[in-house]
Amino acid sequence: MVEVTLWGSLAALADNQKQVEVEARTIRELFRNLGARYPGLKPMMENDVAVSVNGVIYRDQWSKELPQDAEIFLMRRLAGG
Amino acid sequence: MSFDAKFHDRDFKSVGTRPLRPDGVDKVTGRARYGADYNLPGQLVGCILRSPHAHARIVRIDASRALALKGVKAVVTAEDLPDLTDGDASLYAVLDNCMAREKAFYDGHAVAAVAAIDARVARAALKLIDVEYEVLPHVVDVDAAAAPDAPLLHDDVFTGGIDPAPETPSNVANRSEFGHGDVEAGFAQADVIVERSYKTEQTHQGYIEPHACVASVNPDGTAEMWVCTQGHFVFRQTCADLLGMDVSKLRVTSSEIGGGFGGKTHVWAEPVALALSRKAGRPVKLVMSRDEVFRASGPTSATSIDVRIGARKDGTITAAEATLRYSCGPYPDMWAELGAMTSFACYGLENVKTVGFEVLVNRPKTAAYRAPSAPMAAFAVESAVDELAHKIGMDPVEFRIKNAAQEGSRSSYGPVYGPIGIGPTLEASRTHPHMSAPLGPNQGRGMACGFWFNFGGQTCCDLNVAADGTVALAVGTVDVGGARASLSLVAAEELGIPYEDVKAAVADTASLGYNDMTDGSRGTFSSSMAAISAARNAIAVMRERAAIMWDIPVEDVGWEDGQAIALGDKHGNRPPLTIKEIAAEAGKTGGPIAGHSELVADGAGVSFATHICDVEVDPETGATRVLRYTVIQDAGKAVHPAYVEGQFQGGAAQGIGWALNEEYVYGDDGRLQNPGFLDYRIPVCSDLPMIDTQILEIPNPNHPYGIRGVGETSIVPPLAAIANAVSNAVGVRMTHIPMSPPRILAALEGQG
Amino acid sequence: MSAIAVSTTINGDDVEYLCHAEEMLLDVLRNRLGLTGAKEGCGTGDCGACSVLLDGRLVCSCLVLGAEAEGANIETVEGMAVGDRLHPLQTKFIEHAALQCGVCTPGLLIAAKALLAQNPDPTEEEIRFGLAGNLCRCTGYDKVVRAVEDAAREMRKG
Amino acid sequence: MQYERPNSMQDATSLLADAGGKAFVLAGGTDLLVRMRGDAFEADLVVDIKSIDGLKEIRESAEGFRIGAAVSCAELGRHDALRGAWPGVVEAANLIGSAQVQSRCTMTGNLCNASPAADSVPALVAAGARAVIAGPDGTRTIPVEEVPVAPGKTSLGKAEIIEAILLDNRPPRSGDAYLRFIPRTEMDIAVVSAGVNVTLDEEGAVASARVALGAVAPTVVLVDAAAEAIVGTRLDDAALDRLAEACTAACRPIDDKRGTVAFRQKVSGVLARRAARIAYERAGGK
Repeated sequence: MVEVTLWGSLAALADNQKQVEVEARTIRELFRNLGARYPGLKPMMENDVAVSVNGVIYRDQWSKELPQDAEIFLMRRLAGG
Repeated sequence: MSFDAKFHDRDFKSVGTRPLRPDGVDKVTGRARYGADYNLPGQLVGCILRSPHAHARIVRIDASRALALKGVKAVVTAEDLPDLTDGDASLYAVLDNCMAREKAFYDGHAVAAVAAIDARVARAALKLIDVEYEVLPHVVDVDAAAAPDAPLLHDDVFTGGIDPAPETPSNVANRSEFGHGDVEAGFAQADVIVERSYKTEQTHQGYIEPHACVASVNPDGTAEMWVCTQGHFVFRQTCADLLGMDVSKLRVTSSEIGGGFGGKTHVWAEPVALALSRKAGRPVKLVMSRDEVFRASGPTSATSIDVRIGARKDGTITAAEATLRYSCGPYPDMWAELGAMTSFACYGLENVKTVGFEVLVNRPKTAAYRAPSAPMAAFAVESAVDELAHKIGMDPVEFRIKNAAQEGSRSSYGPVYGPIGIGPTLEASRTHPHMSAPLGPNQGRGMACGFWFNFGGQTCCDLNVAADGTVALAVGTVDVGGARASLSLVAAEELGIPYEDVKAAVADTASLGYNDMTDGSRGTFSSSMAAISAARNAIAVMRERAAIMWDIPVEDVGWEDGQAIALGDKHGNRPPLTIKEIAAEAGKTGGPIAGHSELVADGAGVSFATHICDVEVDPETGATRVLRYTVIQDAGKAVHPAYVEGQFQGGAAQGIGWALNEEYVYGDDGRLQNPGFLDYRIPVCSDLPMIDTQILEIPNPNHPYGIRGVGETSIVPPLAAIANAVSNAVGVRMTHIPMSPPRILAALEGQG
Repeated sequence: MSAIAVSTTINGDDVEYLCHAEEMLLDVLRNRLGLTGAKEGCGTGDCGACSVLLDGRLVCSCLVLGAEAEGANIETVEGMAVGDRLHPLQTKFIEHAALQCGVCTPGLLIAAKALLAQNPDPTEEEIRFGLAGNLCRCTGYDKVVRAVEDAAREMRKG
Repeated sequence: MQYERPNSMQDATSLLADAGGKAFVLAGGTDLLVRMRGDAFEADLVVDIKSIDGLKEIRESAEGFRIGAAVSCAELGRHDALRGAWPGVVEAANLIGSAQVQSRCTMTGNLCNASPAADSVPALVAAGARAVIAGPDGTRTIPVEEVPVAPGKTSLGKAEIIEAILLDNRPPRSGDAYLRFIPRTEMDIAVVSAGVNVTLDEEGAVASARVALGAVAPTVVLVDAAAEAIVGTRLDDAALDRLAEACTAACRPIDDKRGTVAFRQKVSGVLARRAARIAYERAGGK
């Protein structure tokens, strides 16, 4: 079980839940289980989100393992110049 | 093969030196080919017809007169780019931006395009396309657009991120919020509070090369495109999606790119060129004019930002709050959200809250511009921070050092920081000679900090060892500013061979796996990681080949300084096998030698900079001259320091232009008044001083060499650094960017 | 509408071309003669990327009619190097990392050559004003100015 | 479009007289060719005057200087005698555009483009320059301030061409100066500008003066009140204050993308004051 903060505008897509507990060992599982619970988040998680795990931001590495005590933020994927 | 991306300290031989770039001679002799420098046999010239109205319903388009003109081969409208986006709102926005469908949303919005035998005929044909518009009320100002009575761009956009969901449509597309702690409780503890509102005008990336492409679609569904882009793989995907093509049948080659700064991360004319080629059955070359570049591509957001910061007399910030309204152009996006994330990222704060509002306006679709959204937020926050320091009587550097985020601080956008460089850049500014240099009358010094995320992403590269032991490195990230030199250095370093023996090139989309764009300061960070991985894979192959040549187990073969060595005592005193010797035998030991890699380069690590600036203001005219400028930034590890300095200097120069003169000026009719380099005033050579740089190297723990992205952060501090310098020079606090002479003079007279 | 026949010298070679009356020299060089070193950055004389020498004078080729070049002597970036020997400005631009994207570089090199022909020992300020007609968006001009200073030094040594 | 490059002024004016559609004179082309790129612009005939005898010459005589219409501004800057006599005019002409533009642009073209912000025109007006106009019926000479009548419009007839600008020789103790305000250091159009021309008496007081302002009205403004404010003075602060006030009062500017009414009003006085000081010093005043 990991605790995830839904950040920025994402909470609005998840019944305004800012903190949720999810059973997940990897980013892929996190997305799968979050999507099942909050279908509104699903399209977002295809391409438009990034995950911060203990301060390091992951955009694509869905196999990244999530330490169970990790601090995890789900945020909008960033644009760059 | 798993790749260990962790940083390991080492003594570098190649990395950190300043060799000549591999594409240098091509670029000084005029041989380098940019977007418009390519031609195909039988090619037509494409031109785009653009809306003269800021907001209008397209009632009818009649191209029959244009099609009747001799030499015209095709006309396309939105009908030729049907909606294949399948509910993907952001892709639909790209489609609608490339070719207006029901409404033209801004002056310059494409409504039709023509392909003809030459530019003269194409331009004449544009005048023969009859478009009937129903002109609608428009709004271009970000605050006016957010007002409840503003003309609506869309009647189906309701502000997101608000509970309960609103029932009336609005130009405010979304609300986002970040922060932690209790800001009101924090303000209650403050001895001094600064509260101000700021505005920044819309600017353009201002790359010197206009968008250009040559598209060639064959009747069998295969296609090629030559284009100036920051990401040819992304362009391929987007164009294939929009045109319903098989992705791998569209081969995209990135030309040399004449500047991008985020503006060439988005498609504009490329899908149109493909549609024209598909319809005409011939290659089509489409090159934007400068006027089109300004009217229809790339600008950043105009913003309106309220900031409130409180501190105790001892200099501790107790609470900080910002409300940010960013213009998005006609389509919902996340520019304010980015601004809200970056606002207070330099500081370790107990109580912080930022709220972003995305605002739709009748201006071109906002595009990424170097550290997108961060410079405006930094302008507002760093101006307020400076004012607060003055109010409590503390040196602005000391005040910032006292409040700077550190390893373990919770960032204002959420996560807890690892090792970061804000403190060291501030410490370096404190002792920099610039800080203590004398100032004359009407002169002032300002400083400011800046933050940007940086990111990595999908990356792929190939490293091929030729028969003579030289190495060709094929990368998939477009080289926007010297990356081929840096990546050659990294490959040479890892292989243990001289830089001169490596030549890096950017491969086309048919020759390499998918690569994300060169954006987010990721080019050198990500592709160097891929190059290291590919080199390690090639070394593994070469160790196997050496084992065959020596007829010993591969476990007994090591790799050192570009040669295979036999490990241990049992193989006698064999002289090492050099890469040249191994390569020469490749055909007899198993075939060509190559190292491949595909990876997701994550862990780019955040980036910080501190800038110091001296200005002189003419109190009678409001003219500001930048006298001295210093950039201090953390690079993790500077691979090719000359090009790292170049990034620092270039970002600072763009920031100086933004701070002082650059802005989109709209008339009451909603039309852009200054779509050219005459009146959109980017800095010229005589406007600037030398720009001093100081590179700090705090290794990124998530890169084998400790490399961080360096491309973007340098544009973040200048707006505030210059505003603070102006304030110190003549005593007026400037809250509106650009600080053009009329604005400064008005402020001086106003206080007067 | 008939085309105009023009005879010129370009980079020392006799060149003849046909152009339309309203066609700019830049378009002639790029589209008719394959000399794509000069770039179009603005088409209005504001960026200098299309700089060439016309009878020894620095001009924006986007603001010269192709027809005006009758009998003229034109020098472009393609003619700066002599054989395989780069011009000192070209060498110094590479050495000083005075280019990033490089699209403004051909124009800057031509403008710098014109400047040094008039003033072999310019001050930093003279270089900055001499190159003010050439926009560069990548470098902030710092390394460009240093490269020109260094090239001037070398050229004075002869 | 037809391109012609006549060798004589007579041929040139005939071409213009016979032209059926829209005809334009081309010298440096730095304004005309920019306009030609615009979608709305159409030309049937362009007459290039650079091959006409004498038009690329600066002739010096007992009366003064005759500057051919096709003389580039860069050449003006290289003419020592002209620069010595009329430094303000030459520096104004040399402020137009970049080195690239300088190689091509001409003062006559700057005048005929009829922009209120033209850099050389306030200096020429202050200098009392005259324009020699050739036409089918011979030549006539008029003060330069009578050439532009509105933004983009001149008083020239259909087949008329300015062939030269005349600048008189200077009496002793004379000086002129031109200053403009631009947001950058180069490459901009003047937001406001001022040209001042003075001749001093033997005691060093201003005997006569002309003050002209650019970019503050539809055409360049000759401000008599500003000149009167400094005549008889040695440019003491009070005189300069009156000069600046007169300039500010003479402005009829607009708000546009380059500046505001308030800015132009204020800065016209600032520039006139600074230009007057330079002109005065050049005239030998102390």
